[in-house]
Amino acid sequence: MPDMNEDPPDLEDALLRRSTRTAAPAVIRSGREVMSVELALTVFRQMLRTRALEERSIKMSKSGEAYFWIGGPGEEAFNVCLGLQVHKGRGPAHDYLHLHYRNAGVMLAMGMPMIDHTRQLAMRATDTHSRGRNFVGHYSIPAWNVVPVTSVIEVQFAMAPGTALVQKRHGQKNPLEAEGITIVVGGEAGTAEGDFETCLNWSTRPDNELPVLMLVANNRYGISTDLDTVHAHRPIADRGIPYGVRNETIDGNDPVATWNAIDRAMRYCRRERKPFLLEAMVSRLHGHSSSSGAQRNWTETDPLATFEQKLIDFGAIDTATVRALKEEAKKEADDAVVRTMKEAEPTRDDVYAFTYAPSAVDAVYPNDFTGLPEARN
Amino acid sequence: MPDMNEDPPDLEDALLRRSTRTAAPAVIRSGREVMSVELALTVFRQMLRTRALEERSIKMSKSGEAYFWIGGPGEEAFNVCLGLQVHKGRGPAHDYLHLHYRNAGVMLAMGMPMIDHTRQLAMRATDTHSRGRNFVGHYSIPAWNVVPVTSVIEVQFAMAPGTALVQKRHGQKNPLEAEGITIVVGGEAGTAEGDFETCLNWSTRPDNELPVLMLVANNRYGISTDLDTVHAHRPIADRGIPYGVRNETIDGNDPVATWNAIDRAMRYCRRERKPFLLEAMVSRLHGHSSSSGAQRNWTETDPLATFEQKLIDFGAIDTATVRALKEEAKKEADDAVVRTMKEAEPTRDDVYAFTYAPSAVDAVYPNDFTGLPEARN
Amino acid sequence: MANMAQAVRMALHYGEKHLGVTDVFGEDVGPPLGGVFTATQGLKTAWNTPLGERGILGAAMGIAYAGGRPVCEIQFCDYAFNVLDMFKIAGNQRWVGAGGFDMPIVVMTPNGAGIRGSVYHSHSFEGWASRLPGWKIVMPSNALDAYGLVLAAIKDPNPVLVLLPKALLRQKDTRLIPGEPADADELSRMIDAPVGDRANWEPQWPELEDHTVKIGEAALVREGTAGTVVSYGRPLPLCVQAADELAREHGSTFDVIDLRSIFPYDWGMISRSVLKTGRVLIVNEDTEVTNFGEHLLRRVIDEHFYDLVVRPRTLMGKHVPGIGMNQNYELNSVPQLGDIRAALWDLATEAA
Amino acid sequence: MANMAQAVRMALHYGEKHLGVTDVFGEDVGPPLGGVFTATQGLKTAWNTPLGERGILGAAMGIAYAGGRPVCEIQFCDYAFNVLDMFKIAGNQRWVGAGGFDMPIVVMTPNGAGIRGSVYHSHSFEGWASRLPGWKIVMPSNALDAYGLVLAAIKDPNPVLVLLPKALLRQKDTRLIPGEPADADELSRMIDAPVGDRANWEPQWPELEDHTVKIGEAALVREGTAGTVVSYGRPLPLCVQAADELAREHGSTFDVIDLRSIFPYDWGMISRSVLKTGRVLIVNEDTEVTNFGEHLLRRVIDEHFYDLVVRPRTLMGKHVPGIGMNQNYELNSVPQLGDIRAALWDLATEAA
Ligand SMILES: Cc1ncc(C[n+]2csc(CCOP(=O)(O)OP(=O)(O)O)c2C)c(N)n1
Ligand SMILES: Cc1ncc(C[n+]2csc(CCOP(=O)(O)OP(=O)(O)O)c2C)c(N)n1
Ligand SMILES: [Mg+2]
Ligand SMILES: [Mg+2]
Repeated sequence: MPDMNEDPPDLEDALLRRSTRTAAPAVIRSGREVMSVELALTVFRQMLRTRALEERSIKMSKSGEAYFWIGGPGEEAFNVCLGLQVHKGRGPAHDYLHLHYRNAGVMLAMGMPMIDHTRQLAMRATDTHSRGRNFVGHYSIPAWNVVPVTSVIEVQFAMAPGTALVQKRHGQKNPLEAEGITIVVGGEAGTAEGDFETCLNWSTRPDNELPVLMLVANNRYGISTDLDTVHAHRPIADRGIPYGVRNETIDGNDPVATWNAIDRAMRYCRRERKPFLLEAMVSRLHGHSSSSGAQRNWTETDPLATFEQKLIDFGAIDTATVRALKEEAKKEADDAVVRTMKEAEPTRDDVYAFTYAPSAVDAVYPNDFTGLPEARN
Repeated sequence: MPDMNEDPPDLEDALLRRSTRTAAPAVIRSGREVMSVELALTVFRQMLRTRALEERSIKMSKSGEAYFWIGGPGEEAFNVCLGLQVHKGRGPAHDYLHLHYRNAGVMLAMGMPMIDHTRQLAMRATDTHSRGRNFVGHYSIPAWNVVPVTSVIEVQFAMAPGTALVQKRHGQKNPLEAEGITIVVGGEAGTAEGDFETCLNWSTRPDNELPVLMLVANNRYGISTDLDTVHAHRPIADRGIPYGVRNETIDGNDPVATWNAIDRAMRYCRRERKPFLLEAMVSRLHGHSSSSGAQRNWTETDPLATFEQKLIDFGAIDTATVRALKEEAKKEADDAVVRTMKEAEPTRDDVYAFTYAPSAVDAVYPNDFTGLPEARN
Repeated sequence: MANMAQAVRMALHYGEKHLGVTDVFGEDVGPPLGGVFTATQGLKTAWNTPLGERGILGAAMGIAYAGGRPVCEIQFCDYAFNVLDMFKIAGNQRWVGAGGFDMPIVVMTPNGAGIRGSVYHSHSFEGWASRLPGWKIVMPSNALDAYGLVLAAIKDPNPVLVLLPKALLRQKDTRLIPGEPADADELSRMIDAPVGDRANWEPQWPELEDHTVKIGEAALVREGTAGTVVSYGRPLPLCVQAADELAREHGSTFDVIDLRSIFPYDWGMISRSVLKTGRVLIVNEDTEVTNFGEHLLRRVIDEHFYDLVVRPRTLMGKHVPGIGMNQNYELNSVPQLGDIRAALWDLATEAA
Repeated sequence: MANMAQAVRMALHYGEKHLGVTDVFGEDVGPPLGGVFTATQGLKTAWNTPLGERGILGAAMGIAYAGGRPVCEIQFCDYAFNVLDMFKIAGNQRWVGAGGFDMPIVVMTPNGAGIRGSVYHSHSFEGWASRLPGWKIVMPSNALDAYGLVLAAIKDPNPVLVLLPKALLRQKDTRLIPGEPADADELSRMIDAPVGDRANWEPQWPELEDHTVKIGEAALVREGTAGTVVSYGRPLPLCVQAADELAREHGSTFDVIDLRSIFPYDWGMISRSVLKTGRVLIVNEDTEVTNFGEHLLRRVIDEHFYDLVVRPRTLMGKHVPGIGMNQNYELNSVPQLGDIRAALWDLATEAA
């Protein structure tokens, strides 16, 4: 699969690829939730790829190929199930994504090549998200409505109602394009910032409810701070109650439960044009970031390992295939890094670039920022 | 009652004063809530005084004796029932008050002389709250733990957990002084600011619940904006649910209901050392402020008029006494204004005063701010 | 003849009609009030928000990301201080995001003292705003410029902050906005909401025309030789008055520069004037420690130190925690006509 | 021999033990981490807060109102911009409230670039902070001063902001804090939390003594005649290094002033030095538009314009939306040793 890097994942492809298995069951179960084996294998493959990329990323930060690492090992199930269900595209007919800094899995599942991630991590001039300016995982993809991720916790929740408002109106005027929603993702600790509440309030104005899917990836920690020590022992999902916002808390380490919960929540937002608050309990397998060492924490549930075991138990995959897929993913990540490290870094000439969009009504900066105003006439 | 201005209200005094009535009933009822007639008359008298002061204040802003007016006509029942139940004093054994700008009734009920209000309104140097610097109703009374009211909406809710934390600890160390609570008051529109949520969150940290009485005076408007147009049609009190904070919504125009609800809520905070969220539906009888004209709005329920009628209906008071009390209150307010207007205004010499407290470790400003740093040695 | 609030309103109407403005919003911006200074009365796309500056700026950013053209208001600049992080992000997202997304938002907010607004309706914001790279910041001193700068702000695809001097919002201009009826009363009948019930009121907009004041272009409102005064916003008319008085009474004339844009500023005009006069006074009402006027002074020192014939001056607000309600506070902490006149006279008469 | 983070920690311990500090708190300030820079490890009163800067500053203000002595942390100054309104209130409440309540709070926050922190761990805050009347703002450039300034901040009954240069937090001082063991390894064994499980760890505090650096007192760290350099925080050691190099290589000596307090600043020391040398360079890493260094320059112009023998200079960070992650951004937007050295040389050698 040499094209895996560039091509968006394709459900039907995956179906075909797996349909040669004869003895495999038709569905994977988790409690009352069900997922087709074909889909499960697609999810699994994307989770593997995500994990491979994250592990290679951590290595980069330790080897000196990069400096700072932050990401989402432990959130693969959640991220992949989300990414595969996004209505991808540009403009209000498609979904807007206001992401957190642990969403590599969302992007890979949507079809972003790994190198778009490693370029940012290695601070290359070719980094399309930030031209080597921002931390890794701080994506910006206009073609897919992925608005720039910022390190400032929770502000994305204050912006989300804005994109959703335009989407709602767009759908009212264009009934055939009325399913675009706004997806906003954050951690659980961040919900203590007022912006989380702002999102709930602004998405529920009477007669102006907005299609916002609010997602909280609850890994139970903000850096070193245990949620149980700073927050009442109640689900974050309860925060929807005072606004009448539908909500649910799920096991985000279980791809079957997660897929279905996201599917239901998305359908509700798409059709009802109203908000939904979904809290996913997830793991944090390598601590907060490279600042805290990024060592593997073996006490946390590994969603990838448990899903692998489940697929094997169900007879949906065998260990040899798993091994091959892992090798493949690892190679894909290695290749991306090798290519990345050959690319140019930004230079002194880049310092001011992209500050301003060209403007016909600006006498001083008609094109871009060029340093302090100068006498020019 | 020439001393009314200076003396704190005294329940037993009121009891005595009224005890000559022979035919009066023992209690006033409102649904299942009950209040003694003696207390009802005390509340009524303070409501009358508050109304008289507010009406005189509006007149000041229109006559040129003052400029800007803002206040609480329509909130008298709520404010007086609150003020009479405060544990007044200095330091963590007593209640802390983080007030809104419509709480003249709280202060009068606590015993503040009217002139302390009119001095601020008339921007006199004798204004102890702000030396003629701040809008009226922006009280600051160290002796009663009334921390400075600020015009910035909702910030008091972010500060309240701080005073409550000290009170909780103080009570743990001094069991005889373990009933001081923090009272924080705001309008309903302001609850859209994140600080309201901060208060809920910070008051419910596990094993660190704090004795904060959160009060929302819901007059259904933020300046011109109807709550129903910007907020889901649910009680503000519901905001307590996600944190397990006890909460109630009451008719703040009904002194009987209000007194009892505040009593219950306060007792809970005092004894359990935990937060309570109480929402009181109130009226806004003169619009937002003098900026919006301060004209009387006759469509809103007048808590004073309805209580007056109720007391008369119950035979607890007669119209002649009501008239006399009104005259008395009006005169008290007039006298305060007359005295106020004779007092000095701040001068240019006051501009910097009180910026800094004296500090032994400051080489430049050992006493107070004296303009930009100068060469002094 | 429109006042500045009417001018802003007309510009926003022009924006809705011709420039694709999709949303005008903020606290009390929509019906029935149409803004605490009436600047948004009768606008088709105006709506009221919950009370929250973070929601306002956040929504504006989201609307812009999704292709809308929002104009939002912070009711008073005094209440912008809980959302400076989002101002920063609105300003830096394009740079950080390698130019992926534009951020065509306009934020309007009343600025400065002069309306007896006490501590929280008297702040100046330009010093803070000028520290926000990626933003453009404008501040008109008259209604016609307000119209022209709001149009520029709407047209510019970058975040633009329009600071409206509170004390000048009700000042009538002597000039007409293109399309405005010559009779001020007629204008008022057409576009001012009636007192009382407004439920069925609709404005009658005049056929307005384009009039854009380019960002970064100052106006030389008086010409002279005795010195250069650089100002903007509320003190600008006072500078003009002081200069006119000194011209009339003493024959000392001044270049009076209305900067109009705080950032980018018209360095060319300042530079030429300083070269000509060798004497410069910078006037604003913001607090004096780390004041934008000090930046301008630094530019003057950087580039014209040896061209100056006397010490260059600044006249700014005092470093105080606030403007007090009693007028004696404001009179003694914000530059007044007399202060400006004295400073100008001093500048012009100091021996070279 | 302590590094700056250890010095701050020891000062806070001294504060808990001798000065009545009741609370040291913020995001990740308490156990197990003890602060992202270890500055609060092992402290008796340290606790973790919910993630919210408004809650942190609000709680500090409330604690102070109720008689506590709080020290709180904003994890990075980059995250202080959602709570500037409350900073303003903490600074103005005493003035507005006619002196009724003091506000004895200390806010600590890491400041500036130099740790490869990308856009949101590289901000400079002193320009913003200096616009907050009612606050005192200090910024040490070495561990001993950090100890002394934190003690002053705790003792001062007014709000004090302690800006800690991120890039210097791990720098060891050559001098000892009074009471500190002479052996740095011993200190580390005593007060640095172990890697791994810390549940049962307790620090062993040395018997520390008072050492207070008064607010508003700068330090003259080098004396010379060729010019005056005014700086503070992270660039200060670079200024010293540049001055030492020029002294060694060219015999040009400089007064190097470590301001230490941003507000109030030691105008006396600056003034005396400028009078002596007639040449001045002001250096900091904050963005250059409306920069606190421009305020200092304005004071120099106000009072010493005619004493200057050459154009006074500033060397500041570029006006950019952020410091980019790739080092080429920081190297080209924040003053580096070479830039400082060149500016000093230029200052010293310009013909009078
Ligand atoms: C406004 C703000 N305050 C503080 C920080 C520093 N910080 C970065 S990540 C983090 C913890 C976030 O926890 P959570 O929201 O649970 O997300 P997680 O990292 O666990 O995914 C903090 C405090 C920040 N980035 N932004
Ligand atoms: C942070 C902030 N934003 C805006 C304002 C302007 N403002 C003053 S009062 C007010 C409405 C407040 O409504 P509510 O909280 O319901 O209180 P009420 O006046 O009705 O008692 C607004 C928007 C402010 N004072 N502070
Ligand atoms: Mg978390
Ligand atoms: Mg209200």
